[in-house]
Amino acid sequence: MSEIRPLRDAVAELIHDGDTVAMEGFTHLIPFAAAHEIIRQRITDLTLVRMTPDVIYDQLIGAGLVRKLVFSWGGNPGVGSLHRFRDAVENGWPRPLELDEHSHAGMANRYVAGASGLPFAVLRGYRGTDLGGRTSTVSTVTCPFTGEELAAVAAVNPDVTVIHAQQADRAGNVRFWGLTGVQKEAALAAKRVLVTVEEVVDAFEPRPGAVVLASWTVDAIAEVPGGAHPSYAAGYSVRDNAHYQAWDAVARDRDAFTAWLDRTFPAQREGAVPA
Amino acid sequence: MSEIRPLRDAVAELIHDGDTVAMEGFTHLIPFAAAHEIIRQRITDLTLVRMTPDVIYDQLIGAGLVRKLVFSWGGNPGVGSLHRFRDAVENGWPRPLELDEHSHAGMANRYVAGASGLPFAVLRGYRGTDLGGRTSTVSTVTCPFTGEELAAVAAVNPDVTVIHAQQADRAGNVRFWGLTGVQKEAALAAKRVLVTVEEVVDAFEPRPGAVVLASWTVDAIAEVPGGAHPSYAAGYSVRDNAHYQAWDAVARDRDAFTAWLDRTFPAQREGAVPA
Amino acid sequence: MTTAATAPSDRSAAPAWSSDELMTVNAARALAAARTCFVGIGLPSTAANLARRTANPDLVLIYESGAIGAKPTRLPLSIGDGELADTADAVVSVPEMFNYWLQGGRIDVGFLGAAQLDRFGNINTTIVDRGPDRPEGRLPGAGGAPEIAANCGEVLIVLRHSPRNMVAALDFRTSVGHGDGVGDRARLGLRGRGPVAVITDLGVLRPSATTSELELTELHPGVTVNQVREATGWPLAVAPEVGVTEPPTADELTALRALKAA
Amino acid sequence: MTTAATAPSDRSAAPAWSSDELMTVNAARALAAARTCFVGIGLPSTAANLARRTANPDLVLIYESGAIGAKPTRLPLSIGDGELADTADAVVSVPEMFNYWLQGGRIDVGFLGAAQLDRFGNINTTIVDRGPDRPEGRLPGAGGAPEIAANCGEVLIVLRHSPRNMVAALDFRTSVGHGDGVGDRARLGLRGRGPVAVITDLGVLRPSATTSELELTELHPGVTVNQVREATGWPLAVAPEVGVTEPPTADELTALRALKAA
Repeated sequence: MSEIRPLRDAVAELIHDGDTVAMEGFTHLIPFAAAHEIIRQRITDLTLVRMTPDVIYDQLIGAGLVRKLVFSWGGNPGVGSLHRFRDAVENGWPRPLELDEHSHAGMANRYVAGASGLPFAVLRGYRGTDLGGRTSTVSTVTCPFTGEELAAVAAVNPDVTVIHAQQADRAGNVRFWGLTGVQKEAALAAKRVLVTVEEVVDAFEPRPGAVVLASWTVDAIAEVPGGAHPSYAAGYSVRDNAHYQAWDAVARDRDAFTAWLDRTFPAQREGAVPA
Repeated sequence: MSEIRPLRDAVAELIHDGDTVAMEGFTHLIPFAAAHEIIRQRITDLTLVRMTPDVIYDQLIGAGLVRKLVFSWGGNPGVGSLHRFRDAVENGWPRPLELDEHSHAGMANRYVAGASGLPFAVLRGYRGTDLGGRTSTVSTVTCPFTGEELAAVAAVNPDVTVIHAQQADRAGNVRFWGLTGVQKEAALAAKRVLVTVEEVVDAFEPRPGAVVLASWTVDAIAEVPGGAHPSYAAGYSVRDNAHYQAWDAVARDRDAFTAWLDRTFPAQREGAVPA
Repeated sequence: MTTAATAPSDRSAAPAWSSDELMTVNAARALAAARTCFVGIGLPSTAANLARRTANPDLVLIYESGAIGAKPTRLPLSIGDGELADTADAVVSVPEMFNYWLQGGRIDVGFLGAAQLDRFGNINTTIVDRGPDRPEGRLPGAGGAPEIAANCGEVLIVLRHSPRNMVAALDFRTSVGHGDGVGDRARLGLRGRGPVAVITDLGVLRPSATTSELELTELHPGVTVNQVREATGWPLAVAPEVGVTEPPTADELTALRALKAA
Repeated sequence: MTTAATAPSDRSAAPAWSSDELMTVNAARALAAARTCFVGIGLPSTAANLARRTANPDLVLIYESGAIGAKPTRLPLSIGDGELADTADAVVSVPEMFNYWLQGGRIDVGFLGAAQLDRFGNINTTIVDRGPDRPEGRLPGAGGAPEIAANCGEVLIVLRHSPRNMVAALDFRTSVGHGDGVGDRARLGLRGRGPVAVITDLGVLRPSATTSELELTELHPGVTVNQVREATGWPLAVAPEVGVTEPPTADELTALRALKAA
């Protein structure tokens, strides 16, 4: 049964060093505030799972908290590269980054299998590509009816899934709408679920296209207005495309990134001597 | 691209003798009017697919139009037996009825596989039961990652799927809400799709929980207000439970059923001598 | 339980409750500790709705038609009545219900009826031998039961006690209880604990911890062990200590009767 | 095409269009007969949105973020901008998009970009050899491309022509075009026809019916075969007859520029 509580406490209780964490939201509703709280608390050695690592994981990777990345498309959407991701993969800075790399269809089905209590999912994918040669989580199965060979992907079951939603009600039910992505599957696949929300309302008004997660499927809810910025929450904000574009310059350079980190999370460097 | 047309023409064009036809709707939105049009046109030798055959298929079976039934629960919900179904299976009246019998989970996943362009689906089911011994559409697959053995069910891809929806718009998009069952999957699994609707509207108003089928996924739409009776269309009607209860007496007796058939579809018996 | 004594002591009047009411009230009580219940139609639905009005107001009712957290004001006739969707916390598609919710292992208690039950709690709802002419008399079939029995945390079964229902050998095994005995569920890869109680109009049977065979553990008030033996189609195991269920309380009976009248 | 002649004849002025505009306009034209298009972000999205404003107003745009029938009024920066959902006929989850819509074989045309392309239309968007220090220079990775390339009815590819992009051997095969040559798609069980055209800023390549190798079939106005050969990292096959694409019309240019300015 979900509890409504401060973000700091929820992150501290639910996310631990070494956890496998999925922070989902397909361009829309990306839980940036929760990721920043992870940086603030220096929770580390994480295996991060996300279809599109996006700027949110670029920041966590650059902060040195990530051991392994499970993903399917690692760019800054509409802008270009994720430079911190590239620097970690290509140069091991600030630490080496292990990859488990898939296609979108494969990742989506890995979450579906996880949410469905199955060890794997079947899809038409990967055939003829080099993707399967680099991961142990793609294999094949043969259809027992037609003899056709299809791709199999291993289920993903994160220790924790974190999502951002527009609303929770007082009973702790969660609701999000617009582009709803793979969040329902990511939440239902996880052992623990943390949801940040734009607001807590007394009761939900009818809302087309809304996905509801009943309170008994969620562990903690934190009210964090704007918690998806620079991503957005339909009905509350619009995507801050300028911020995404500006991130390119910040992330491209290690010094610029480190300065951003120091500026944004001063507490973690409090022991450092001022330059 | 869907066309809005009279039910008689749509049924005549889309449904043929010998077809495999799925008429879905999980208690809610059952397309009775379309089934009655099939009886009126004496389209026969059908293989009918439906999770819950319900009174709609009891009528088609009793009318002698059905060669084979693919299903998972053949009762009159909340009332008792489907007597025409039982009579066909137990006594071959009015003709023998071949069965392909599954569980709900299996049938739902057979539609999912059909909609997904896959030859089969995987589930945790059937293990230890006698169900698999009576059908060729259940088998097993072994997870390539864990070695666990799971059930596999063959995809269902009907020649035609028929559903009832609350609304179509002028562009031929279809929308239904409330308990939406397995209709999206049944429609997307089929080669041809016929939708009866309560009404055609100029444009859809926002509506929570609505499933939309784009016009290019539907072949024909027929405006048939009340076309789900004695099932119902949320927002337009309520389930006629009394009618379901009364059906028990009609269907229990061959003569009573035949009288109902004669009374309801007089044209098909027009050559008969009045009693 | 404070008011219950008034009823059974009034022996001169008609029985204060029916045997079906005894069964339903005890089935509802069995849901006192559950968070979520996957509800079949008929007796299970009546018992689960009664539980929400008595022993467990927060019980989350889940219907296979897609309604999660339904709060019907009257008993639905079918698992797809409109009120289930109108009062639900969430409505999902049927494939999602079976894959993400049931198979996903999210449901504490599955509540099933049965046409035939055997000593290991296996269920038949498919075909029954109706004699030489009709060796395969039809029942409705499996519905959601095989996967409810396989995937819920535990299973409650409610049915009327008779030698026709409680049989030595099923004519067809639709849903697995404890299979062929202890350890069989694990061998089959079934994840839930399986049937933990069979609640009938005569009493309650529970699987033995050592054999998984059902044994009589409780009688309803006024019922004898011999009555239960005679109504059971196999040589019934009886627990060393057989309890007696609490009589229905006035609150329980009032709630049940209101529910059925609505 | 009525107004096009005014532009190219005006040779004294600055070029009436850029090579990128040539590429985009021709990519949009390639969608004239499609009903549904699965749209990647960047050049494909620009071309598909231009097609909706020119050659094919009824074109159904499908974005992997879940928007079916999106009608954005301006070019989205990402595939998940809010306007895509706001203007869509239907919004579905990402798993549904990939399973029911793409894998279900419902999409006529998949529109892809590429970092590296080989002579059989295979695509690399994963890693590139950036020299001895960085043999595995990172690109964003696969995204939706492998299954778009496998499951759409046909595939259009749009990219800028250079020896760095059009390579003799991919550093990584992310998505399959025609594999190792004719018949390879069928052997791999890939259901769509694969790439039918590669539209660049210099011209158009199409697979040979006999070998599936890409050959130059059209040049953009003012471009020579030699220019294309020099910009191609393998010995380029040239069709027996090489056509010249129609210059952009004034309507096309106006629509494209309005789209990019919005």
